[in-house]
Amino acid sequence: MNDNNKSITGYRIYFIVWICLLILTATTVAISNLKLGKYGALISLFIASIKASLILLFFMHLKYEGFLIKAMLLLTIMTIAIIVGLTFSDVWYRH
Amino acid sequence: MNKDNILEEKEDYEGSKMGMWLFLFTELLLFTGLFLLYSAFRSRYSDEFHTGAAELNKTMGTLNTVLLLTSSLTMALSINVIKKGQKKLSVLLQGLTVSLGLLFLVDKYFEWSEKIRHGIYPNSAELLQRGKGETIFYGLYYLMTGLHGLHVIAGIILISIMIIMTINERIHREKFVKLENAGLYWHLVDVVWVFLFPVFYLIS
Amino acid sequence: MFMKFLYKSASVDNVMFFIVGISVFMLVLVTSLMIFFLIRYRRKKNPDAENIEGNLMLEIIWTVIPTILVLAMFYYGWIGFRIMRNPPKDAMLVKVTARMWSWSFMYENGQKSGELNVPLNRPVKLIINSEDVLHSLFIPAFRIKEDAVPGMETYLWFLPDKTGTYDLFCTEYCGSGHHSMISKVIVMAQEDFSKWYGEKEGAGKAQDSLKIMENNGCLGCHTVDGTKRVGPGFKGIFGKEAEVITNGRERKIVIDKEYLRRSMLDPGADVVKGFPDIMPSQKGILKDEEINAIIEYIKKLK
Amino acid sequence: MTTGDREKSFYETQGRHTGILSWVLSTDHKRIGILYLTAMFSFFFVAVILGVLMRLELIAPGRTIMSATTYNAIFTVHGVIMIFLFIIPGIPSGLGNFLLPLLIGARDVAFPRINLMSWWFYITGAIVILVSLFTGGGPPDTGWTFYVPYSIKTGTNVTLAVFGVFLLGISSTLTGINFVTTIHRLRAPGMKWFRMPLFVWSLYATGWVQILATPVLGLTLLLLMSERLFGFGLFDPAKGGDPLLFEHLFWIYSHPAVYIMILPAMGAVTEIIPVFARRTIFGYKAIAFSSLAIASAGYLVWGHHMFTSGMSDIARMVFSFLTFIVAIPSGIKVFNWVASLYKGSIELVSPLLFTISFIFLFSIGGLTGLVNGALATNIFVHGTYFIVAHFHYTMFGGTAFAFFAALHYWFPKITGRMYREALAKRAWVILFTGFNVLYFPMFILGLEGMPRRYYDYLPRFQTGHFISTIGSWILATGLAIMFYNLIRSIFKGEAAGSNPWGGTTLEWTTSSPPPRENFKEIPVVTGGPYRFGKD
Ligand code: HEA
Ligand code: HEA
Ligand code: HEC
Ligand code: CUA
Ligand SMILES: [Cu+2]
Repeated sequence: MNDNNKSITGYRIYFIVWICLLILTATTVAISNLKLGKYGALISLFIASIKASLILLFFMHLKYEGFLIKAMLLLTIMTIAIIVGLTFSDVWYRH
Repeated sequence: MNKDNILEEKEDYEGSKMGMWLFLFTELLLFTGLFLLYSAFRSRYSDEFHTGAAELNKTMGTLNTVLLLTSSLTMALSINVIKKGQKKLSVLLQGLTVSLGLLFLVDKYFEWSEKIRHGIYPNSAELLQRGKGETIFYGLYYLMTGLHGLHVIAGIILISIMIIMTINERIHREKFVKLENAGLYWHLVDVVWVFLFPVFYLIS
Repeated sequence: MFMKFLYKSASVDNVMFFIVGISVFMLVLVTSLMIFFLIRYRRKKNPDAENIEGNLMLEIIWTVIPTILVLAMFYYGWIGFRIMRNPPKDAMLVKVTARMWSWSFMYENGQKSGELNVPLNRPVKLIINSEDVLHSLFIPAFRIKEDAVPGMETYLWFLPDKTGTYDLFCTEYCGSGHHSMISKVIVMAQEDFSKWYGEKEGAGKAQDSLKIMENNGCLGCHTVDGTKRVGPGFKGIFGKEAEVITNGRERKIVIDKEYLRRSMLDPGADVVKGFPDIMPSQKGILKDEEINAIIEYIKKLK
Repeated sequence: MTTGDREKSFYETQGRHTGILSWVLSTDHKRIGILYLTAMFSFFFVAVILGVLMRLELIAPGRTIMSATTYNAIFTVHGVIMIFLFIIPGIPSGLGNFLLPLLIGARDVAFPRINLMSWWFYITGAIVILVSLFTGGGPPDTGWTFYVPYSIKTGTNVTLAVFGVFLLGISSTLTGINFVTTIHRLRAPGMKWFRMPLFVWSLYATGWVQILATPVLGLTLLLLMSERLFGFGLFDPAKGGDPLLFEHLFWIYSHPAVYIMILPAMGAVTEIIPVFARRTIFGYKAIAFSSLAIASAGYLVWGHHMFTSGMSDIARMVFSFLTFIVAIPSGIKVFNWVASLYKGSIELVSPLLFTISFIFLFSIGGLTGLVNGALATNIFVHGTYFIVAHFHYTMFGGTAFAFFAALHYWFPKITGRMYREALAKRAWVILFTGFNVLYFPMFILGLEGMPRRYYDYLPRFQTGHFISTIGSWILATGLAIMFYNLIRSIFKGEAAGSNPWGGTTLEWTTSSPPPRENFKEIPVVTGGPYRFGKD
């Protein structure tokens, strides 16, 4: 098992990611206080996606994974998008 | 030598991780169902969802976010550390993760019990009297944070087992895929929370 | 103004013939080829097989042709469906209420009936709702169907273009009486219909209590002869003591006017022991006089 | 059996435990496969009896042998057992478990202990469902679809039954994870993706459906349970909920689930055809890709179960369109199977007989699926016996016939013995006849307007119901003969040798029954799976 250790991520990057996450949290809370209405929700979801990606990429080492796992994750996300999208073809257009 | 065991002994590092990821995907889809319901109802009762969200305690929600994010950090570090053979430090970091998880639950407990004290719980008279949108909002609130809470509990148990295994040297610098997998699980719980937080606390 | 015999149902039938026609052709093709190969290339006759790995041309053919066929099927199905979803403006409106296990049809003048009476050649639009669980209104003769969903209005329309009596079924499972949630569509000549319509109009108020219960579906679950169905029988219950479950706790009450009224308006408040809490609330459905009439009626049932 | 130095089969290698424990605690994929098969057929037997009872009740209008409540409970339990306990775990968990590692030249699946765990989830779920029949408010009476609000309101024991199904869902998910990982990680050296037997491809596609669809079912059932226990109101219109969302969630799983049922069945017959035609399969890649296509398109069409539910018209149109897309890869498979018989050297023995009838019956089921999928006609046939006929043709005529084909085909590998061919053929004739007599009249009944889930019916439907009931008896006879033949041969059949059919896939290179670790030495693969004759 020699090739396992290659994915040791530096301590520094972890702390940087952590601080970014905290900053993003603070930002999203601050923005929510501005009461931007509809856009507020979009912005906070956008920020949440960034946070989730940070966690996935660094804490969960996705950045260092092979193509396979990434492709699988993509498949999952696409499935989720399809499920949500098709359901909304009903929810939004019901008379 | 019992024959049953031969096959279990050899460990496939990539395989175990792939299995874990696949498992995480199932978790994602589990929560997808709930987020789907949330968004469908939100598009129907957007005003009520706003009033509902305004009543949730944003400070406590933020605190919980910070707790979980930090626990993710300690979890990630504990794996780094074990790869370098620093067993004690790893146990400490895992212990920290568990403690932060427990704090999260304590916070959640206060949040829920305050709501319940105000008569807001599923099917309560107070809630029904407030009307449909808020009934649904709080229904989803309890379901989604509840299911997430169950995952936090599961994660805490899992990591506690990892602590024991690390102490017993069943996880060590050469063999840590179990710890990594536990970590993946814990981070996923965090990812879910990252979405739950704005969706319930920040939309007012 | 509308065309021929069973206009809309004909459009469904055309789609059906189209799809079934193609399907039968495909089935016959596949099956006869299979049988032919089985016979022609049986081991006795053909001891040496030939390894054919595939043929791109064939793959393309049997991808493209079925694709065209199914797209045509989709298209015809959709066209037929569009007709079904666009009721003519002049359609007669009938409000349909589904409940365990009966139908109630309400006309524009407020008249209620347990059967659907419609005049010949006038399009009918049904606006469907449910009081309790899912049901589905199905009239095979006119090829139409739509679910009755509580808390949501759905609709259907059809053109009754031949007099007669047709079946009307519930096709969404709704409990033990699902199979008996059957009614009739009676298509009558315009004169007959006007007579029926006018006659009932005057009689609206003077309906007797039994009729009220029939029209509101009470008798789907209750009886007046003392036997139990899904709900308790009404015979001789007035003045008796009964065990009910209130907020999860058992208690004893005496059946009086107030209790009966509550049973109808808020059936979940006191649930008779041994019965499920499934009775639909009659709030906003039964008028006060009607409730009183029913209570009087139950009182007299000895 | 031949020589003394023959390797001990996995039956003779007990492992850590002895007696019954050597089975229920074994991590050997072959033992687990057999555990599944045994359990599954026991439940199948129960559900079959229920099916026959239903038919008996329906032989004439009015009450024949049972009350309406009993009838409703019976069709619910029949549906739940057939779907969740028999046909979904059927080929993947049962046969797949036994065969997957053998087919790819591995010693076991990737996670043997999780494999055992998923059997335990399966059996616990099954027991919970059985317990739910006799406790609480009696057997659930909602139909296998558990539609709200009825399933929330009814006093019967829905909560427990649903919990049982939830456990089965976990079992199915774990199997999916296990299989996907196994196929990625444990293929024998040299077995590239396009050298895998096509059964493995179909198991791979199925595995993904199990992973990505089953959790949604799990959630749906959790929600149903919590509605019953706490009354959140998400599906209760009085509290602002929406019953249609339940239907969406339910079918988001349950439509892909029908492809969990059919894909492995298609895979199994794809193994059988080349062996008895003595030639390679026609269009290997087309068949492999169509498995993936069916699996992925399967996610796009769930709304076709809701065309009359009050869903938006746009959604109905979209879903109808997408439904037709799934038909295309199924068609590709059918045509390639037929073409694989061309210029073969065909020996028509029982596995192939079942395979041919599978293609025929599945085509009928699938083609009537097109009638269901077109909007105008769906409005007419939804909720009638036409649907009942459609899904029995696909599930029983399709999956179960393929399953029977596979059982006959791999019987010598699993047991080391041979069944009686003549008897198998006779059973097939009766089964096939009975099947069509039983289910074909249902198409006609449906077109006449007979609604499904009806305990009683109008006298004008009687002829069809009567013929159908007679059919159920013929079918029962056929099944009884078939099982008699198989069960008897487990003990009394002649020894079969390791490769009685002359198969070319890896499972035939090891002894029958295989030894504990499948292969003395892991084989090295140098070419495609179906190489007969010259090359
Ligand atoms: C094994 C299970 C299985 C399979 C494989 C299928 C396959 C298909 N099903 Fe079926 N279905 C069920 C099991 C299955 N179904 C069940 C259990 C229900 C009812 C659930 C309930 O309500 O209780 C149901 C219900 C159901 C409905 C809902 C009906 C309703 O309630 O209103 C619809 C509607 O579109 C449908 C469509 C299809 C289609 C288009 C396919 C396609 O995948 C079929 C594709 C196959 C072919 C087309 C045949 C082979 C092809 C050829 C021979 C080539 C030539 C053909 C062409 C011209 C393309 N099915
Ligand atoms: C794989 C799936 C499967 C299978 C194989 C069957 C098999 C049968 N089903 Fe099916 N059925 C369903 C799945 C299945 N069913 C589902 C999902 C529903 C919907 C439920 C709902 O609406 O919710 C349904 C509904 C359904 C209905 C409609 C009920 C209604 O709407 O009112 C009917 C009615 O006739 C019926 C009949 C039968 C019959 C007679 C059989 C027969 O094939 C059984 C015949 C077999 C035998 C008689 C064999 C006897 C065998 C022996 C004696 C041999 C011994 C065996 C061993 C030793 C192991 N079923
Ligand atoms: C779906 C079935 C159903 C329908 C329709 C229904 N009921 Fe009921 N009813 C019940 C059940 C079950 C109970 C017993 C449980 C309860 O008290 O809620 C009941 C109880 C009652 C009681 C109390 C009886 C007692 O013994 O205490 C009265 C009065 C009553 N119903 C009147 C009516 C009237 C009037 C209607 C029609 C307008 C009606 N019900 C329609 C199912 C039904
Ligand atoms: Cu109403 Cu079925
Ligand atoms: Cu489907």
